[in-house]
Amino acid sequence: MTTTPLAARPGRAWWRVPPRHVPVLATAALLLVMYAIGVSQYRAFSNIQVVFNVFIDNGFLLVVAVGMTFVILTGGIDLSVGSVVAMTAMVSASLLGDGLHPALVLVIALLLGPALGFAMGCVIHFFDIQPFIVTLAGMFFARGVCTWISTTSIPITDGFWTSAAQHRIHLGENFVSVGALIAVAVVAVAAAVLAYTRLGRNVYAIGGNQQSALLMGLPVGRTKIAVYTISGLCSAIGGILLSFYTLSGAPLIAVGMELDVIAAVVIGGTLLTGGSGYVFGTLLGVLVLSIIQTLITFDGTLNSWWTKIVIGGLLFVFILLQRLVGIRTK
Amino acid sequence: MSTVRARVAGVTSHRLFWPLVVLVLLLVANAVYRPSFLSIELKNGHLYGSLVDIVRLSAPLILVALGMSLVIATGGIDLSVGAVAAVAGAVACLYISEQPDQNSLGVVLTAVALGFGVALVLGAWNGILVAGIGIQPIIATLILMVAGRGLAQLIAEGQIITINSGPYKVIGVGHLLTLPFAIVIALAVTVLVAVLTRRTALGMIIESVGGNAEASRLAGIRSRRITFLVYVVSAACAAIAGFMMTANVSSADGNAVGLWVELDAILAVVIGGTALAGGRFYLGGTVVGALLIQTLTTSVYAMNIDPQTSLLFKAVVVIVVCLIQAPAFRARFRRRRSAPVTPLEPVGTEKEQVPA
Amino acid sequence: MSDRHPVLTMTAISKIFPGVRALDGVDLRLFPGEVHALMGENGAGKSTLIKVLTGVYGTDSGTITLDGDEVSFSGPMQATAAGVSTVYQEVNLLPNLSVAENIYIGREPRRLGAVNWREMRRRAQELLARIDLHIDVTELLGNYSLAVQQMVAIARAVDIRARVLILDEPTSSLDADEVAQLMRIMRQLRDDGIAIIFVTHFLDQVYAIADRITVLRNGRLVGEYLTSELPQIALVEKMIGKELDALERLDEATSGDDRAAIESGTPLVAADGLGRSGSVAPFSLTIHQGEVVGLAGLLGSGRTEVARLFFGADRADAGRLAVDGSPVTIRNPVAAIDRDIAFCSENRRTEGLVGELSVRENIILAMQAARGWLRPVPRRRQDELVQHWIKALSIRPADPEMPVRNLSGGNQQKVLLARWLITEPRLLILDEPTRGIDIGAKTEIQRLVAQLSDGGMAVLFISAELEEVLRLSHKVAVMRDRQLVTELTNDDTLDAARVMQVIASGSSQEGSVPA
Amino acid sequence: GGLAGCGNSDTGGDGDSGSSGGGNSKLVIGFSQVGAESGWRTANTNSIKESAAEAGYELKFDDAQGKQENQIKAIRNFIQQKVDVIAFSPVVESGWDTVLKEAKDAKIPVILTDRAVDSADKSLYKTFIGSDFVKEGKLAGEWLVKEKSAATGPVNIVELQGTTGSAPANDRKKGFAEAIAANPNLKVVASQSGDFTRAGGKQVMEQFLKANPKIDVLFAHNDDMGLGALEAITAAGKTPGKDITIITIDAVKDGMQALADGKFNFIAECSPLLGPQLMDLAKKVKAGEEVPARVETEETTFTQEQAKTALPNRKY
Ligand SMILES: Nc1ncnc2c1ncn2[C@@H]1O[C@H](COP(=O)(O)OP(=O)(O)OP(=O)(O)O)[C@@H](O)[C@H]1O
Ligand SMILES: Nc1ncnc2c1ncn2[C@@H]1O[C@H](COP(=O)(O)OP(=O)(O)OP(=O)(O)O)[C@@H](O)[C@H]1O
Ligand SMILES: [Mg+2]
Ligand SMILES: [Mg+2]
Repeated sequence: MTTTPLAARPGRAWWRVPPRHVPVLATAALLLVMYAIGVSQYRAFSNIQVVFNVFIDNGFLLVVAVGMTFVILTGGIDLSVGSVVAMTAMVSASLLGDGLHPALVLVIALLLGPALGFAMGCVIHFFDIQPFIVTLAGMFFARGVCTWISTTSIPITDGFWTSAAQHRIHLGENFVSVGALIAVAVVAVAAAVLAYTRLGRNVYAIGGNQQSALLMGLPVGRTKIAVYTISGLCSAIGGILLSFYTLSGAPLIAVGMELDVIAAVVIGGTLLTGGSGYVFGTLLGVLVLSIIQTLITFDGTLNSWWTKIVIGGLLFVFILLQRLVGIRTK
Repeated sequence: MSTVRARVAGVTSHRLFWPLVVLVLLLVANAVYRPSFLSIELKNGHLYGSLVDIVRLSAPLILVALGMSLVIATGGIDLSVGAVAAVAGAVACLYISEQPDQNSLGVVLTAVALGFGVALVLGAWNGILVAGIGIQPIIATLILMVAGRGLAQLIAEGQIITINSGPYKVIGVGHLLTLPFAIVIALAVTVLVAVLTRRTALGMIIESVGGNAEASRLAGIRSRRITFLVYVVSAACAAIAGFMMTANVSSADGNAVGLWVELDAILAVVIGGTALAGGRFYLGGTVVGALLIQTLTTSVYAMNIDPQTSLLFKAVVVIVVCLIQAPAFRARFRRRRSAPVTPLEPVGTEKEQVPA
Repeated sequence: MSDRHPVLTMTAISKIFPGVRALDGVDLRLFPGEVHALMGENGAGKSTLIKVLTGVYGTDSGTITLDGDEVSFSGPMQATAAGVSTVYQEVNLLPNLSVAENIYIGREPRRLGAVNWREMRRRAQELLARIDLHIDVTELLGNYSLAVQQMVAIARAVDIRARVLILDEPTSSLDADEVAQLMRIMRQLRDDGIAIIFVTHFLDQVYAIADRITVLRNGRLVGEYLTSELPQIALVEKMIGKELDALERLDEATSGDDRAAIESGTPLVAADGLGRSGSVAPFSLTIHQGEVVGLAGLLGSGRTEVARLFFGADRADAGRLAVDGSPVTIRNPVAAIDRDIAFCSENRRTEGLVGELSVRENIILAMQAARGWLRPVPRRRQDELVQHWIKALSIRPADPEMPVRNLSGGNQQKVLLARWLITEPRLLILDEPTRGIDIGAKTEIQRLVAQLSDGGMAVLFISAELEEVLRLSHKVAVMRDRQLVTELTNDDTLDAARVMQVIASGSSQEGSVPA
Repeated sequence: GGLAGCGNSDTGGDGDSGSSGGGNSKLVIGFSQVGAESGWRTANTNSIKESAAEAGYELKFDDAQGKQENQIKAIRNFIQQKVDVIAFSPVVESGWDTVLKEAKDAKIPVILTDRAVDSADKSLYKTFIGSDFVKEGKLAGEWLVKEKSAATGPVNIVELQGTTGSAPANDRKKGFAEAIAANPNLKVVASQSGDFTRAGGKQVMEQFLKANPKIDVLFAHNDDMGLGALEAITAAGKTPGKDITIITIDAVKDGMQALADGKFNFIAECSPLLGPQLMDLAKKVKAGEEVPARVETEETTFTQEQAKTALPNRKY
């Protein structure tokens, strides 16, 4: 009798997808469908370069979204990302304008974001204040720094920056930018960190149930501070990529980016309440947003307000299908 | 002596104490910068002064934030309020602008009803997505946040609809018994929502759904219906705010009406003590939060803070508010005081010692 | 024995929550190689003492020494690192992670700095196999029942191989088999010299394994005793602080009604081929007015699922349900409540209470839901009802405005019970209602069930304690592998051994059990 | 292309001369607009669309929703689609070099509209067509200097800026400040951002009025803020246009109406009607003709009298 298996489950065939992977796969499948629609409808959509452009044009978004994924996985939120991106670009541009060595500028710019993230993380953890409000203050602060530095955009003429911006890495007939490669690398590193390090696993644990994680003896505080620092770092990298991308720092750039980023993460299947999601999903989320944008540009007949309505509509259709596919396979 | 201290402790530990302190500090700072800031005069039978401005201007935010409080209490969030306000305002203004007699009360009432109706439909749409289909609230409402703006612009064809309607204007800038009408409306809606939630069981039921949706379902609460309802209420509040904002300037700008009001509203709710995770909500706190935010904005103008640095100023105040409000923060700066404890019933004093 | 040094001492520990003195000068000593039972009524302060020890709460006064050195842990992380491994009262694991991860998170096997998933799975599988838990360790923990989760939590704590192992009511959701497994493991660990603190409300278990007992009452220390020198009755008296006459005759509880009388007439609720694919096979079961039907079975045998189908918590996809003889479809809990069915779910934390709301609000929640939000229960009536049930079930602290999450586990369970009792249902489904409840309150609840059924209420009673089921039920339905295998009438011939046989063999035929 | 072949019959020969090889002889213009943040912008979009339709060109229109990233994306996509000419209104001045180089490599000529870019390499675009924000501010200031030349005491000016950090706000402020420097009596006593909206203008003006007992002049960076401020001024019991001189920029219809009604005193025009000029330039550029590096839109200024005569023919 003691051999009666406790809550034994029917054997699972090897080819069956674990249910928790279904949302991500559904998203990927839908993305392919959308791409196929684009190819069939629009001339030049089938060029591989279109795909590469998606990465070139969304590199910084992708990197920032990766950072946001960490935060959202713990059940938090970081509204400061857009402003930190702008601040990083602004600081880089102005320091470069002052003639500082690019390497030094790079270091300073890459330290600023994580420092702010670290500070926000500490406030959130030690004083037990809701992330929303803390990072909103961080958002005001970073944007304030931008306008405080300058109200006009500052062009970057530094040699290192321009070559990083304009260097093309050719793959056959097509090319990608340095920024795109960095973004892809960040995705890979982040995925590995989440899957294969204690930090990564603790992130999921906190998102699952912070109280339990604490009682299980996991370093909750450290991890929470870490994710905001990581998000700050990703925003800083995103800011650098953006400054490569635009070769300037502008005080009003990336306004409202936090919403795009959060949307990308959530569309990618990450639960806003934390504990479930993948960086790969976030990648898909960014691609979805981007492909919606691309479809609309290729169409080229929508006026301004129809653009918004169609974006909303496509988003809705996508989310609905994603949800339906998810339910069916469950 | 000790009762005085206990009473002081009771006041300072109240949720609203610290936000109110910051609010007062801001007002004092303004008064120091310009003593007439606090003065209120009666001009043409209307109250007139910066304080009145603050309350009047915060009226739309209070409305939006009230609806947002309920949504947040269920553990959701509504990003579409700004867009809904814009659509409602645009519908109303479009209708009025097309009538020959813009000053007729009937026209204005019809316009408001139309705008309100459209907003309810939009709220129901959000409700269906969240409660019916089960889409995460932030995404569900993001759809309308984007598309709704487009809708508002579509209605106005990208132009600013300017109207010239006395009765409609009253909603934004009229007066009732010397008080700005907007304040009266905000007050009325606040009271209505408070009565609706606190004099009935609705408030508790909302908090229950937000606190633990599954447990609530098993207790026989129609969780989905409640969730649906709060999005409709939120849209309704946003619509009234939209009327106010458009009436204020007698024009509907599909792009500018209610821009970023969702963030301000969420901030107001959170400052008021409601947790974003859902559960308990505090309408009074929300109102104070909204007043605080508007005071902050007005202070920037009144103290003529350089627009270049005004965001830094805001950041500092928000940080101060949230730090000072956090018990964990204050605990670090206060010596331990022994809390009043009701002694437990005594236990028999028998203590047997047993050799180990 | 006296030359041994305690591995852990806690001296004069006090802990004050706003308005409640949870601990007041409590001492505790723990020696290596002993099982030390920590006893007390609901709300006596057992869990609080444990949380103070591991640093979840700071103390207001008192000292703790570990191996003679004074320690003060800032949190469970430090405590674990210092060799104190704990299973807290409510299952505190991560439902969003796999079983394997729940066991190893924080101490994952690594290779070249990276988490070695394969190794982790292998070890988890092995570890669980040792306690006879054969489940898919890659599956999310949240997909398993509370009992499985409890076993996983125990496995995790045990595997840490600490010097001090603390188990706060680990057995409350386990059935006899699992309890036996746990006992075996505890003995093994004790023999290895590990010190174990064991909290339970099952006196039998205490006497089966504990070497020493510390009794708390109302946050104060009553005393420390050798198990061998403290008779059961004396222990209970020390726990509740008065002479006991109410407790002794539990067996009286079963009402001696005439079965024929009960079973005449149309059944109150009748399930005919009711089932849900993937959850429980179609079954038929009738419950009459005034009848207590017990559900027996092993963990995961599908008892909870049966209850959920009756209540509409899950939607049945086969069969019919009739109430008072007329067919009904119960799609959701609202429909069930409309038909006067109540369901007290087993997992109070996730499916029962709303932690943030007060005791009062939690108690009136179901009643209020049934009335609709427009008709609030008048405050006066709320206070009456709540006061009545707080007293009747001795919920402590008796403060109706206290957030329910601040109550001790047992008191939370009573709040949940009170919620359903005030709705005066005709069919009351109780899924593990006595879990985590102290012996006094348990008797009270059993008496209540008997009383209610005498008064005409039908009860579907699920409990891991077979004795309890037998004591209360008129009829026992036996579940096995998600099937209802048979119904047994609870007459004089039925005893626990017989039911176990059925559970084991899956048939009611006597003698078909292979020896 | 699903939407490419609108099947328009040939509308005269003027579009054909310079179009690229291949079967399709219709000129294809990719145009990336900033967004639709104001009535001015919508009028600008409409003008371009109408002119393109009139000229029989195919217009690929993209709305960047106020984001530079989106504009860069759109330009990349135009390059992919091998349009004949790319035109865009840059959201910000800097940051275009990379993508413009790509356009140049793809041999697609670029025309800037409305706002300039600050690229050092002027070969990246063919020409710029639009208004000069600095000049608009200057015109406003110069008018004021002339108007108040008789003033002996200090003249208190309040300024309603556009969105902080936006190019028109920066430039108009700059131009205005340069112009009024001519008379030391003219002093800006308060300057705040009203975000280019009526509500913003009103709210800021209310506080200006309370904080400054004596305001002589209001300079608003656009009509909308001025219109909002009007209400605040009226509510404060002052007469706009008399007690307070109001100068704005843009000359949209509502603003012109206010000017004609005597509520505003002066408007410097910033015309959104770039369409016809843009089409003309596009044709020339594609044909390889020389075009001036900078084409300024025909703009003027309006006083109250001029407004009365101009108002009836205002299109937007
Ligand atoms: N976080 C808290 N805030 C306020 N009071 C608390 C808190 N935690 C526990 N208490 C109170 O402390 C007392 C002791 O609770 P504790 O959980 O230690 O009891 P217990 O002995 O474990 O009971 P049970 O057997 O029911 O689990 C109770 O009165 C409880 O209400
Ligand atoms: N094959 C399975 N697939 C998914 N989940 C399973 C499976 N087997 C068991 N479980 C989980 O184990 C639980 C056991 O079922 P159930 O709770 O009905 O049994 P029970 O007899 O009430 O046991 P308990 O005493 O644990 O409550 C289910 O709720 C389910 O979550
Ligand atoms: Mg306990
Ligand atoms: Mg069960």
